[in-house]
Amino acid sequence: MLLQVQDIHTYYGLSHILFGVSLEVDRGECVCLVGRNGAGKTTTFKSIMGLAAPRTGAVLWKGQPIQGNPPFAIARSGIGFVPEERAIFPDLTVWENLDVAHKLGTDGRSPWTVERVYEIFPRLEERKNQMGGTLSGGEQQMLTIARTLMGNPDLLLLDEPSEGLAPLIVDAIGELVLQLKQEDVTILLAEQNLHFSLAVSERAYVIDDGRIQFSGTTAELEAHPEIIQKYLAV
Amino acid sequence: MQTLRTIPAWTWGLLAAVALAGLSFVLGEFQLILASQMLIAGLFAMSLNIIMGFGGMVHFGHAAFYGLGAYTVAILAKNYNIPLWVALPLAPVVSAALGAVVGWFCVRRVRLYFSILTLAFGQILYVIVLSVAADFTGGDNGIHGIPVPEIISSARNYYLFTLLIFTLCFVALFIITKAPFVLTLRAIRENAERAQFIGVDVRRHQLTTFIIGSFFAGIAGGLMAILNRFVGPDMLFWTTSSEPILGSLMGGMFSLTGPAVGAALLLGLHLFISQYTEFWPTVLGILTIIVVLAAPTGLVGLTDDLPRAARSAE
Amino acid sequence: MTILSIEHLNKAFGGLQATNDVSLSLEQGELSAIIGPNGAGKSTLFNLITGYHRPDSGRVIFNGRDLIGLPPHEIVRLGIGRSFQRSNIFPRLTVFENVQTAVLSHYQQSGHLWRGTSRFGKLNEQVERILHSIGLWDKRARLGGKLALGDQKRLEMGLALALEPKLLLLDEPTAGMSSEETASTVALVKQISDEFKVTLLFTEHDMAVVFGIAQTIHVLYYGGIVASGKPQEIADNPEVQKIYLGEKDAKSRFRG
Amino acid sequence: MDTFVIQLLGGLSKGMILFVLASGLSLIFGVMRVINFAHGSLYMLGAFLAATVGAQFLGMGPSGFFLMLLLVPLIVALVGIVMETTLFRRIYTKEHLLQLLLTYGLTLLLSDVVRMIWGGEYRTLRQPDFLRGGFEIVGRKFPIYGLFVLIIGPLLALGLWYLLNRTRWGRIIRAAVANPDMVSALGINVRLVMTGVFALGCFLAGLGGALVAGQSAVGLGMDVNIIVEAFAVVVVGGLGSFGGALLGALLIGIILSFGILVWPGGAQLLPFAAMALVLIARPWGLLGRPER
Repeated sequence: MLLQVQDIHTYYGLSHILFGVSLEVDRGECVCLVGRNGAGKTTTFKSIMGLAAPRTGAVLWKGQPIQGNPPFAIARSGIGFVPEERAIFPDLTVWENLDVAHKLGTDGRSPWTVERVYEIFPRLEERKNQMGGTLSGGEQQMLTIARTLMGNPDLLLLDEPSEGLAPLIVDAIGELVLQLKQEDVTILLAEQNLHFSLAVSERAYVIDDGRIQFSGTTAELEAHPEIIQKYLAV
Repeated sequence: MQTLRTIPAWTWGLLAAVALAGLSFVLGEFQLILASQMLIAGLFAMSLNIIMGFGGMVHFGHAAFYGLGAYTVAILAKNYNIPLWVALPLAPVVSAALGAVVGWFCVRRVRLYFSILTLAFGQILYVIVLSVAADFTGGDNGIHGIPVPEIISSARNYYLFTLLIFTLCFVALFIITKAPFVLTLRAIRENAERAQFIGVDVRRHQLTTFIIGSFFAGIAGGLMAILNRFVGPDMLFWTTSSEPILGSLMGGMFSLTGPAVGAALLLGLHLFISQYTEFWPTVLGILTIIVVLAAPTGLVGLTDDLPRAARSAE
Repeated sequence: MTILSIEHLNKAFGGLQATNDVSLSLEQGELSAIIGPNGAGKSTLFNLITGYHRPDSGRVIFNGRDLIGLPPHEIVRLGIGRSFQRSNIFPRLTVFENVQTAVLSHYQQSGHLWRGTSRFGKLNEQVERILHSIGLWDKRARLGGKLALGDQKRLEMGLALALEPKLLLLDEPTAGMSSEETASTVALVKQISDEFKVTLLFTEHDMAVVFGIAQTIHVLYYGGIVASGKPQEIADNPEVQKIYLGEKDAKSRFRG
Repeated sequence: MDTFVIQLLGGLSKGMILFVLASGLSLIFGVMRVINFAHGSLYMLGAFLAATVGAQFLGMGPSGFFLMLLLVPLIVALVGIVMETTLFRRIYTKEHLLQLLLTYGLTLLLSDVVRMIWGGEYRTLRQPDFLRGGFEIVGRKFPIYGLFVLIIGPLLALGLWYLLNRTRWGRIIRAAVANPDMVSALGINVRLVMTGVFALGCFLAGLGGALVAGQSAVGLGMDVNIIVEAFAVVVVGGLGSFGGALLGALLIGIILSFGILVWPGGAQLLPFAAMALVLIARPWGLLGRPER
């Protein structure tokens, strides 16, 4: 297993957010973590990433415990995080945003370069000298993903890439995720948008109230409409 | 059974005032002067804390308004022979008037900028007193020999006089802290943006706070001028602001009495330590750093008691 | 009768046209929603109406009065209340004090220097009424910042109600809520519109909430209004379906 | 005309010292969101170090002087690193009130420590031979040292600009200004960046002090005077803006220089008058951005 999250409990100050979340991602997989707003998806990602360290439980990365490590060390060990709030650097140009994020992969190689990223995101090349803050929502989302790729991660944590985007852009982002899968990027995806998640991933975890309520293949999830109704319907 | 908590606050206040007055018959002359200084330091700290504790505006130039009060008394009484009974009441008026001018600029900016501006404007007033207006203020030498009326010239009488003024100021400030003004001020401290959207004119409210704080600082300064019969430009210097700041920090910034007690204790410590070393600022600096780092979740923890205290006072 | 009319409103931040020639009007007592993807300019529009930002051009007329250039606190006093997407309260004031501050402000008593807050009998009764109607009376002595998220948003609405607004702007009242909390918030919104007779304008992501309670829906897309109309019209509007809802989705949501 | 030129040069030279100081203040504020009140104390520390320890190097000629200009700021930067790692690091996430009070406490402490070590008397640093004396311009004499400062300033500004805008380290700093958490999640050790930025800021404060030691008397109280002027600079120029620090510093320097001619007694007040004017017209400073 590439990533194993084992029974983590995470708090923000006094509030208990995650109640024993466990999940696994293997190399080459695309796994989704679906749930409503506030179900604990982002907190799970932040726990993995060290931005909100779990109080108990373990996060194993390539078999080694990484919980409690600082975020930069976790990133250097090969996990790339794409936050939902699209935290691009608004006063840096598109190119600078990408350059800041550049680092070698854990194998010392760098398959992702600015040129490769521009190939996949031609829009970004067109705007390479524009300040990040002046991009549209969809472009900012692309830049966030592209920026994380520049770190040559072994695993991509994608937090709600479709959130708040118009359907046309969501489709484009979906295409992009499929394309990344073909590039052998391992992906853990957090989503509210079930259709989007099912279209791109093989396995799914359903999270609600900080607990994993279901895990299985996407086909199994689709075969359980009552679960979808209970935890995911709006 | 009546517990301590249900006894109304004013009863405690009355007891404290009587006890403090009673002290005047016990203490010697030196202690009475020290006690007067402590009361003045307490009043100065309370005047700052209205702005810094309740208002959340970190004010680094408060000494200027304290000094202005002192100079007002000194200049009027010494240079123009105006009776003290007229000069002293004018001290807070002058401080408040200049507080209005300086405050008007300072409240235009929040947080860090506010602090920067108060320090800068405080230093301007210091420079004015030190050099620009040296003809009136005596420049570096200050003003010596302020005439004091017979009735308050003894240490005991002056202590009682100071206690009377202190008590009046305390009662006034106590009333203000229970009134909508300070409730709204606390709301602004918590969330100025939201306060706007419930219809509060935030800047005007903060400016009023600044003026009130300057007013009471002026009284403290005036009292100090009479006690020492001397004023010097150091009273306006920014390091003079540091003792009420640390006093408030030590005593608890979200209460009325805390800063007064903290500042009074700090003054005692100052005098005590000065017997051994001339490096009091070092002690003050280290103490400030310790208090800041020791405050566990910032000073937030201390506020949790406030609502309870407020309820018990109702 | 039209209570609010927005005419050709424009606002750009840097190169980004956040509000693009927006015009819309609200009738007295109407319950309307603004929908649109994140970044479509919903919050900016609220900020423009309430004077937090100043538009580059255009007019906002409220009860016959042009609001442009007025500071937020004066706009509030004219009768526009607002609640925020992230709960935006006074964390270290008790629940009671939170609402009390707003009520005192509404009755122009914020600057009162000598009368104790406990001695404003009539106004405190008003605070009590509001706390009852938002269901927080039992939690009145708790610090606002220590409430659960759902309760904070109720308190948030309580602050807005304390101003007895003629128009109330709610920014995503159910964002981040569980389904139960959402249901009770929807009930609260309905109750408010009945009980307090205010005109309501809200933004929302949750289409069930939008189609469940709104009488009129405005669709905002890249800063501009794409469509305005009754829920059925919006659901059937081909352009809206294309850019936002997705054809199938919209119909099933509307039926649901 | 000749008076005008001389005063202008003098003002620009004064402005350059202010710029060195204000840019450090602004840089630290930009990344850490902390206003370091102790910045002026570090400047004073630099000046005292230059006037005492640094004086030993002057025997070595020009190279000794430049060595001193490097070493003194380095020592000050070291003090800064100690302060950052032991104290500042604990308060970045706390309320601004505590941050201000901490740096305030440090100011009290540092100025007293300087008094403890060097006492209250005024000192001067003998100017190195190659910078002593004056040269003639528009028929008047202008000190060579002033010209030297006038040259160092723009070079430093250019260097800092290059560092921030044309190097990867600079890009990381600017990214950290926007969102330190995200920078960390990209695999960059933000703590190290912060310590580095803090050290650079302190280096600049020390450099300002070392430069000024060759120009005017070094004594207690210079910390407060300079920090208040530096505050006027950042208020006029806009806090966190590099260009603002430069513009503000030059403006304040020139105002001070001409103020002496117009109103000798009150020249010190003029920068604050400028500050007040800016506050009325543009509360966020000439090149700053309104807070939102």
